[in-house]
Amino acid sequence: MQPSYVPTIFFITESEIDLNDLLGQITQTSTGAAAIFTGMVRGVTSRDNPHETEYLEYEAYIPMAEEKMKQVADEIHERWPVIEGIAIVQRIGRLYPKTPTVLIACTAAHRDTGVFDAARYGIDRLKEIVPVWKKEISPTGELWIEGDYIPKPGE
Amino acid sequence: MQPSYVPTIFFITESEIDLNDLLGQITQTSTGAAAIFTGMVRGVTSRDNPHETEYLEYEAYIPMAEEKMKQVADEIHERWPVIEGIAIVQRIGRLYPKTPTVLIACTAAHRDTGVFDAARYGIDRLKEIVPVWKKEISPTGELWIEGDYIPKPGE
Amino acid sequence: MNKIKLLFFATIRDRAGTKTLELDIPFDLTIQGLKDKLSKDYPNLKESMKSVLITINREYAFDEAVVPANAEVALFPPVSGG
Amino acid sequence: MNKIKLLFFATIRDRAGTKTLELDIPFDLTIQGLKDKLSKDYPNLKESMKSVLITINREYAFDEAVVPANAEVALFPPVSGG
Repeated sequence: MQPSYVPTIFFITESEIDLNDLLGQITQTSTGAAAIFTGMVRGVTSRDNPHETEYLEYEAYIPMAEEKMKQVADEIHERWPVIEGIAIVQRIGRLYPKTPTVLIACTAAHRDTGVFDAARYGIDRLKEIVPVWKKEISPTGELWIEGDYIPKPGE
Repeated sequence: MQPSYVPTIFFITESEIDLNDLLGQITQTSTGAAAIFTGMVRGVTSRDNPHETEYLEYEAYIPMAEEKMKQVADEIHERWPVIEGIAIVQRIGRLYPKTPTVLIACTAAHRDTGVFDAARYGIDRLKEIVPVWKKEISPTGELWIEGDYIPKPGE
Repeated sequence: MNKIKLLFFATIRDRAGTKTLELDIPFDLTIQGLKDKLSKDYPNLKESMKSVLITINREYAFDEAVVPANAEVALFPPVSGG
Repeated sequence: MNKIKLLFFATIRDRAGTKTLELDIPFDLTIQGLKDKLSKDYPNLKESMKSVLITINREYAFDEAVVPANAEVALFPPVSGG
């Protein structure tokens, strides 16, 4: 059954991401389960090209990023109509290792409703279409990290 | 590559579950992704037997519950050796609708490492073998909620 | 006699009317034997013994297991945490 | 002439040396035409025009699209947030 009201939160911020607060905002009386994804800055990367990171510098095309975050939330809700609440937050600015940089949280009445898949879909889509970029500052220099997804018409 | 040190947190508590704090405790320098599950008390349930809940009263066989939470963490680590940190927390006592009652969080270097599946496995296993029970207090009376899993020898 | 400690939880505790019980049992008593004894001595628990989970020293135990010396034995319904 | 606003981000901004640019373009200019014009007028951007993503009024736009009046046009590399 589709909930009548779906709290949807999406914003770019320079402040700390408060998981307790965001979870509270997307919890309804009918909510029994939440799946939350957060990404953090890695100080040490082992896979692919092993390296160290001093910090990441994030920037966003803010108004479009917030519109595309809303689109990701709409896509989640369309694919998983039982989702009761969605929060999508991207932090920008200079962010050091171990700092949470992004959060996707989805709530539902029960845990076997696709709530994990919905959160997974959310972070994958954010990394495809939300205009945010990061520059990596390492002991050996600076490097813009570029994605590889080319949005299709209508995305 | 298996991380050399795996922060593992597991406890029964009567206090609020602090997601920010727990996430921080299982984040290492090599961590880039976290999947977190939380369960909350539903005030209104629509599925199966629709009803309202005033509050739930949780109790645990505490020392065994904490041993079994450690076992769940060990099982997660055995199945997903790339997991870098695990937190498993069950809150007990009188808990009202919208309150988080349980948390399972798993961290890894990257999000495509099974970190979502690991968290999902963790909550499923907790509901099978960790000795915690809840009594539901509704406008029409009290009812112990019973699970249906019978542990096998060695579990 | 083997002095053991029983712990009851949830519905089982409600029916037993107590959280704990100290019991003297023969050294060769199995879990099945313990269940039979409890059903006989505490009629309120008889119905519960059909679906009860039992642990010995915090590990799940089954009918054929012999209760060891000074064991902590817990009896409870299938768990429902989360 | 159609006065549009260009926004540059990440590597494209670094190469352009500016965050924004106001530009007068013909009313029938397409995204492809805009890329050609920028490659010609700003040689630093020529290489970037091969893999650039472009949005018109915050929606992804493609080579054949005609740039509408007073458009906000952004140019950036594939996104890498998270």
